[in-house]
Amino acid sequence: MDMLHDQLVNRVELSNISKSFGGVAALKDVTLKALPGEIHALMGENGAGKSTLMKILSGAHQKDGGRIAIDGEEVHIKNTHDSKKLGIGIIYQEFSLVPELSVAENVFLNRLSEHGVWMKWNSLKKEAAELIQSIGFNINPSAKVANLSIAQQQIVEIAKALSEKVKVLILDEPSAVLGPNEVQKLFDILLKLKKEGVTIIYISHHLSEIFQIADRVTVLKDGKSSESLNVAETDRDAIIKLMLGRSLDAMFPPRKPVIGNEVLRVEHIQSDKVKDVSLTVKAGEVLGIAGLVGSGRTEVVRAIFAADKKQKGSVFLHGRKVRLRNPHQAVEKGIGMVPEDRKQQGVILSLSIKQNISLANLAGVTGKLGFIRSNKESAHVQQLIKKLLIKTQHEDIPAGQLSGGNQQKVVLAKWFNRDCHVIIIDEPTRGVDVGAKTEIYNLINELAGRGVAILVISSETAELMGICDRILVMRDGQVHGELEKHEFTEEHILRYAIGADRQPLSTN
Amino acid sequence: MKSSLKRTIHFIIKHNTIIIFLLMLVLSALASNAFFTPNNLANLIRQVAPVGIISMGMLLVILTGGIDLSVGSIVAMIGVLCALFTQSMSLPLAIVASLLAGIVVGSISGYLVSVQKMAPFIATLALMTIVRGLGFIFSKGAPVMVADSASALTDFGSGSLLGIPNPAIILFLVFGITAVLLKYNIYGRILIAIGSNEEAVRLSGIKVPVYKFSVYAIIGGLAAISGMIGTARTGVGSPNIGIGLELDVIAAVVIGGTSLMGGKGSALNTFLGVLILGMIGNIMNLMDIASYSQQVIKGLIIILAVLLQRFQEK
Amino acid sequence: MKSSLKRTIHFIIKHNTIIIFLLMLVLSALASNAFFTPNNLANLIRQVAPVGIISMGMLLVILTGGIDLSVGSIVAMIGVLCALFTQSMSLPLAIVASLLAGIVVGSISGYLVSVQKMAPFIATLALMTIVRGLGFIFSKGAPVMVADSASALTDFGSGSLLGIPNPAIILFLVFGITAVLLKYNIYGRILIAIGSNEEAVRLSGIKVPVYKFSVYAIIGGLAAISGMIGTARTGVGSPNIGIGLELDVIAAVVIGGTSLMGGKGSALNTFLGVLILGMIGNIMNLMDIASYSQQVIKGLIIILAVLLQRFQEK
Amino acid sequence: NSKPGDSQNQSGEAAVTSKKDLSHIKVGYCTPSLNASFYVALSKSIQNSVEGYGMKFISVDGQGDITKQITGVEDLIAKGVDVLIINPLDPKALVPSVNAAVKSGLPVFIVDSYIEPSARYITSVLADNQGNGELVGEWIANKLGKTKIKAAIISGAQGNPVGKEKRLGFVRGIAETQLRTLGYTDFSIVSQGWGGWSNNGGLKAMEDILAAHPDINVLMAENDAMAMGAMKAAQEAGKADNMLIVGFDGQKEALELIKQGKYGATALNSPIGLGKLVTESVVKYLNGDKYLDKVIYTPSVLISKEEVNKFYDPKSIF
Ligand SMILES: Nc1ncnc2c1ncn2[C@@H]1O[C@H](COP(=O)(O)OP(=O)(O)OP(=O)(O)O)[C@@H](O)[C@H]1O
Ligand SMILES: Nc1ncnc2c1ncn2[C@@H]1O[C@H](COP(=O)(O)OP(=O)(O)OP(=O)(O)O)[C@@H](O)[C@H]1O
Ligand SMILES: [Mg+2]
Ligand SMILES: [Mg+2]
Repeated sequence: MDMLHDQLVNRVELSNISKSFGGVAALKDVTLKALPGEIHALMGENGAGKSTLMKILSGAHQKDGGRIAIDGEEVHIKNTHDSKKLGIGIIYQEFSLVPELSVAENVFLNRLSEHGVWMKWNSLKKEAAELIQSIGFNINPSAKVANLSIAQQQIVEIAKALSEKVKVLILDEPSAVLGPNEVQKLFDILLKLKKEGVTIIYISHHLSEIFQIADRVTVLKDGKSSESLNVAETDRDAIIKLMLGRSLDAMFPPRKPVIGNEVLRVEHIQSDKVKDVSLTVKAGEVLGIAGLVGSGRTEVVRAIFAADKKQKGSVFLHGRKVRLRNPHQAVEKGIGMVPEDRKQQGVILSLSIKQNISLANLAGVTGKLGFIRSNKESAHVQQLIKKLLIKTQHEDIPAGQLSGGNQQKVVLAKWFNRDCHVIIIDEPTRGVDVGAKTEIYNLINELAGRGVAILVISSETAELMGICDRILVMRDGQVHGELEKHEFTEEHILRYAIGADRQPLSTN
Repeated sequence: MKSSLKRTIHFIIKHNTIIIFLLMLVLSALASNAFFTPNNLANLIRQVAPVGIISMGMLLVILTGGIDLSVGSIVAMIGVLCALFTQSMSLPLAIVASLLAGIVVGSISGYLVSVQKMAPFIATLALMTIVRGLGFIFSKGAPVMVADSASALTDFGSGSLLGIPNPAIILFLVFGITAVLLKYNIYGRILIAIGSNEEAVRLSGIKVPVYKFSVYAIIGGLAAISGMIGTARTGVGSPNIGIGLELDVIAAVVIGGTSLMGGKGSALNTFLGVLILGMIGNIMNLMDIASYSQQVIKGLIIILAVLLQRFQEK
Repeated sequence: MKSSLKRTIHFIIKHNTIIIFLLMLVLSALASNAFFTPNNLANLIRQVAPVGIISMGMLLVILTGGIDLSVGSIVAMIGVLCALFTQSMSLPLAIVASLLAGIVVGSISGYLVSVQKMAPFIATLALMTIVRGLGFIFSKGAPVMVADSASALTDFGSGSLLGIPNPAIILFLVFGITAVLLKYNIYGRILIAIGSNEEAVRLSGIKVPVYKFSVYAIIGGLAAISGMIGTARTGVGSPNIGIGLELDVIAAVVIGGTSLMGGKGSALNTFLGVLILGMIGNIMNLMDIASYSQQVIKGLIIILAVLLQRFQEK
Repeated sequence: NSKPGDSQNQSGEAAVTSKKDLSHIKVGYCTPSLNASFYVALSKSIQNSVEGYGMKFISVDGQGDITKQITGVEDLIAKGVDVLIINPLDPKALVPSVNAAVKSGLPVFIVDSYIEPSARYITSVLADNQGNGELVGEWIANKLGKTKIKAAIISGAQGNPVGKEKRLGFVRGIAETQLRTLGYTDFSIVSQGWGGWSNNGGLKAMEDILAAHPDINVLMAENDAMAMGAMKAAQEAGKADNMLIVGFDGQKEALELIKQGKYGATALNSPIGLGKLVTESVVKYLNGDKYLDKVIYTPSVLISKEEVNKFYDPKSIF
């Protein structure tokens, strides 16, 4: 490989790239080189600059300094149009689909205007269907993207990126919203493209994926890049050390559960996507819900929290039936929820860290007539920032300036700030780097230690096995299995999640 | 057979503006014998033409997530300019010049919104004031007569083809073009896409500012056409017409189920919205409802229509 | 010493509406000798009072991402009602009843927006029409005289305290309360949060509909106060005042740097926006600029002010 | 052409009686707007007179917009009225509507405003606005004698032809009177404000006028409402005593102020008289009188403190 590397011309060569946002340096002197037919992993903590670097390559951002060369020739990428002409395709970390358009239009959005002035609906749909099938999925090309599940949307993103002949394909955390099944199919596609000589830059926080598929890996830390390593010649610890600057003792902190009385009981809950789910959580217990994407886990907890209207079923707190009509009532009764979509539902990006953290417990920071007791609030929030190790200079900085992992900690801090009996955490570490993950697990442990009943949803089976005392497995809006700690294995969970007859994703 | 029935039902639910429209139609017919006379129907369609023509432009603007408050003023200013132009140039030239003037005004809004990234509400609000003032300045405050040499214009304004008043024919044309554009043309699809997720469209390499600019230029042109029709009908260009017209146009678009957030809306429903609004006024006049009560009832019907729209979302 | 200079500069950049304000002040003083006379300044502040009082409510509404187009109509209707009430009840009762009526109208908008989830633009547009019609119905189209027994009202309207006209004192009060509310009270913070990310606020267990409802009720009350001031000043309640007032109010708020998307805005800047807008009109009147040109210049200054605001974002 | 002052009487009783039974007749009236009390009173007055003759009255509102007024006329025709009375917002724009109505066999009457002669209407009934303006100007010039006149004008709306007539008449009245009594003219009009015909608008306009021109001694407003608003502003500024305020219309509130000596004078432009007069013309026409004057003026009358008791009626609708 190295020999090859010396002889071949790099497909992508980013040298000494720098970029800052309003005086804050996101990238300083970053270098990355990748060969044709190489799968190159890009890793780093939240906020290390991975997405920024890729956006520079795709023309969504402009670099401040440095040099980009494609196939050995220096190029100037001023906008997304330029990068497309150079054969660079990208799947962004945030969805870049148009919800009100059909799947077919989204797949060909980049080339819509090349098709001429008039829509050729029939051929457009046919081509889209063929393309999606060729990558192993089945989605109705006439469906509106707004009506698709998140996983299906990601597949549309992939199809969109593959709709053009690309020399370079960038994938920014594509697996975060895919189930194991879909991830496997994605890897099959990537390997096929690799054989065709396409260069793939793959961003992920999942180390296992890197070892499964990547040839080489570059790590970003504090806006600087490491040497590229051959994956075959390195190991987890080495990469983690490059990312964090230290090694990680154990991914999952040990925990000695002290389980008390039942706190939350849900009976026969039903909503749009949920068909009859019952569960109980006890004080100090961490209950996990596993399942494939689209199995209805989020809908279950949203119905409990009264964020969505439930159609049937009852909720009991400490054995007593409660009627919850909206999240306000749920919070009043001592339930807290960290939602799955951090940016849309969790943090308020334009508000300060302090204001975000206070939001769930405003009574705690106000005096008479709702006037804010500023000193008390600051002191309180500073304590939480210290305790949760949120990386920031000041509590008055807008939450939007934090990295994803730190934003997630802010949302957790919001509920830490209030005495809750039940805390629901939907995808606690989606898109969070390994270092921050461990810290979040510690926080969950601490909450449980205080006697809080905790309900965790995660798409990462390993995560659930590491932190939960009990795991429910959902499929098609129902609970299909319950596992005690000693029964935890990946296989076990997957078997329940997939069911006897596995079915491909489809719209109807 | 069965599937066609199903499709019909689906169609009606999706376009439930049609239900409101049919309801209004039945109510109107019951309320006044004068309603279903050819004469009154011709009146109705002629009366809604200015709002209708502009509403198609407003639909495009709103689809991109924008709004245009300046159209009423453009109608007035172009009405004045058109009359003035007939006094100094040939009619075809006067028409072209008026149309261009409308497009120029629209383009200024378009520039402020797309390049300067001003909020459409405030950019077009400022232009509403400016253009209204210009209309008064050009006309010296008094209505301007169309030159006698341009009698073809006034003939056109009061004329009709196969019983359909000419302004209505223009309305049908504009409606047809918009409907086709939105359904079968790339341009329309991109507008919807911009209103739905502007950033995604930008990242796809589509020049979003060009499209946003274009919708304001178009609505400027359509407002100019409406202004000319007004002058053609009355024979004078008056600087104080069209006050509040923008609100009628927006109300019509929204009654047609278009979301003010952008990305969602259809030409057919907008057209029905225009007719519904026009019918409200027409039937109340026919029923001798006092002018003040008319305002109250009109407001109530707008609220009702929008509340009914909400079923569509299900 | 240095840090205080730095802070001043930072303050000015953040509140760059101040710069525009000072600029306007200097220009006004240069343009007319009459500007800096106590008499004219009293005029100015008295004239901006109605817009200013309502603008504080509009700020709250816009902070939550809403808008209220009905305020001009509320001013007129309450002006009429207040005059009518003085004819049949004691003055204090008449004032309370008028205030309540304004709050009720605002609450209807609030209900439509927060519970029925109607777009604020269209809900308040419908109410604008309805309330205007009601004003005419209540007054039978003619101005209503304040009863002689309620001369305290008209005395208040034309009176002043320590040289400050009474309407201006109310404006200062409303401004002060709003500023404190937004800066030091949890209510203001929640409004800003709602405007920034409504769903996140809802999921934090805050009753979003209650807050959204409240801002419309407040602006209804403030519009009622403005309406009463109008009646107090002229001694009659006219149903045809306040047409287009909502646009002036919104323009003032936006000139004050408030984002129409919600979540961003300050009371001080809004207040300055009100003064800027008022000065534009005042100084042009002092300079005897023709009314037509005034409209053009006003529109241009709005555009300019908003473009200047953009530096603030940097 | 009937001269101002020589035609109908102002008293309440109907001067014309109908020989025919008119109870099946529907009279349609299109008002320019109902946003001003003058128009409201005019509409009410026409209604009262029309119904007084046993005819049916139907009205539509032009909402201050020519195109809406045209719409309104169309709706009236669709409803099958027998007679049309129009108060046109614009002298030219309504010509096609009028002619279309005439073509379909409807007699059209014009009230309060002008319309082009090319419109084939039966007759138009209006106040002699220029004559009224002259009366007001004459009164001012006589009142101030040798004192230099420094006047400000508050106009209603831009482009309004009635307002233009009034102010031109005002200027003519002053000039003519000064020339007659002094042999020279000595007046200046230092400012024109805009008051939108309303009380409130007059108040605002006056505030700005007084700030820029604190030394004016005459204020002419194109209607009473604006004049009364301006009076408030003058009072607040402490200038009301050194100033003559004049207006138009003869609204009862203005007459009361004239009685109290706070308000100089107003020229009568009574919506009540207009309404009666136009209805009488309609009745004459329907009774077969085909030779009505093309233009009928209401009498021009100046009302100052001396005459006010003759005209003041606290129960009047205007
Ligand atoms: N548009 C922007 N404006 C200001 N700062 C930005 C912007 N985009 C990114 N940043 C900042 O640049 C830094 C790098 O962000 P980037 O999104 O590239 O990180 P990342 O490595 O992709 O993190 P993650 O793993 O969370 O996706 C962060 O500090 C981020 O806050
Ligand atoms: N925006 C949406 N509109 C309509 N249906 C949706 C939407 N989002 C999700 N769904 C549907 O709801 C169901 C569950 O959604 P979702 O994918 O969020 O499940 P989940 O089990 O919570 O998975 P994950 O938490 O991994 O996203 C799916 O069947 C999906 O089709
Ligand atoms: Mg990233
Ligand atoms: Mg989920």
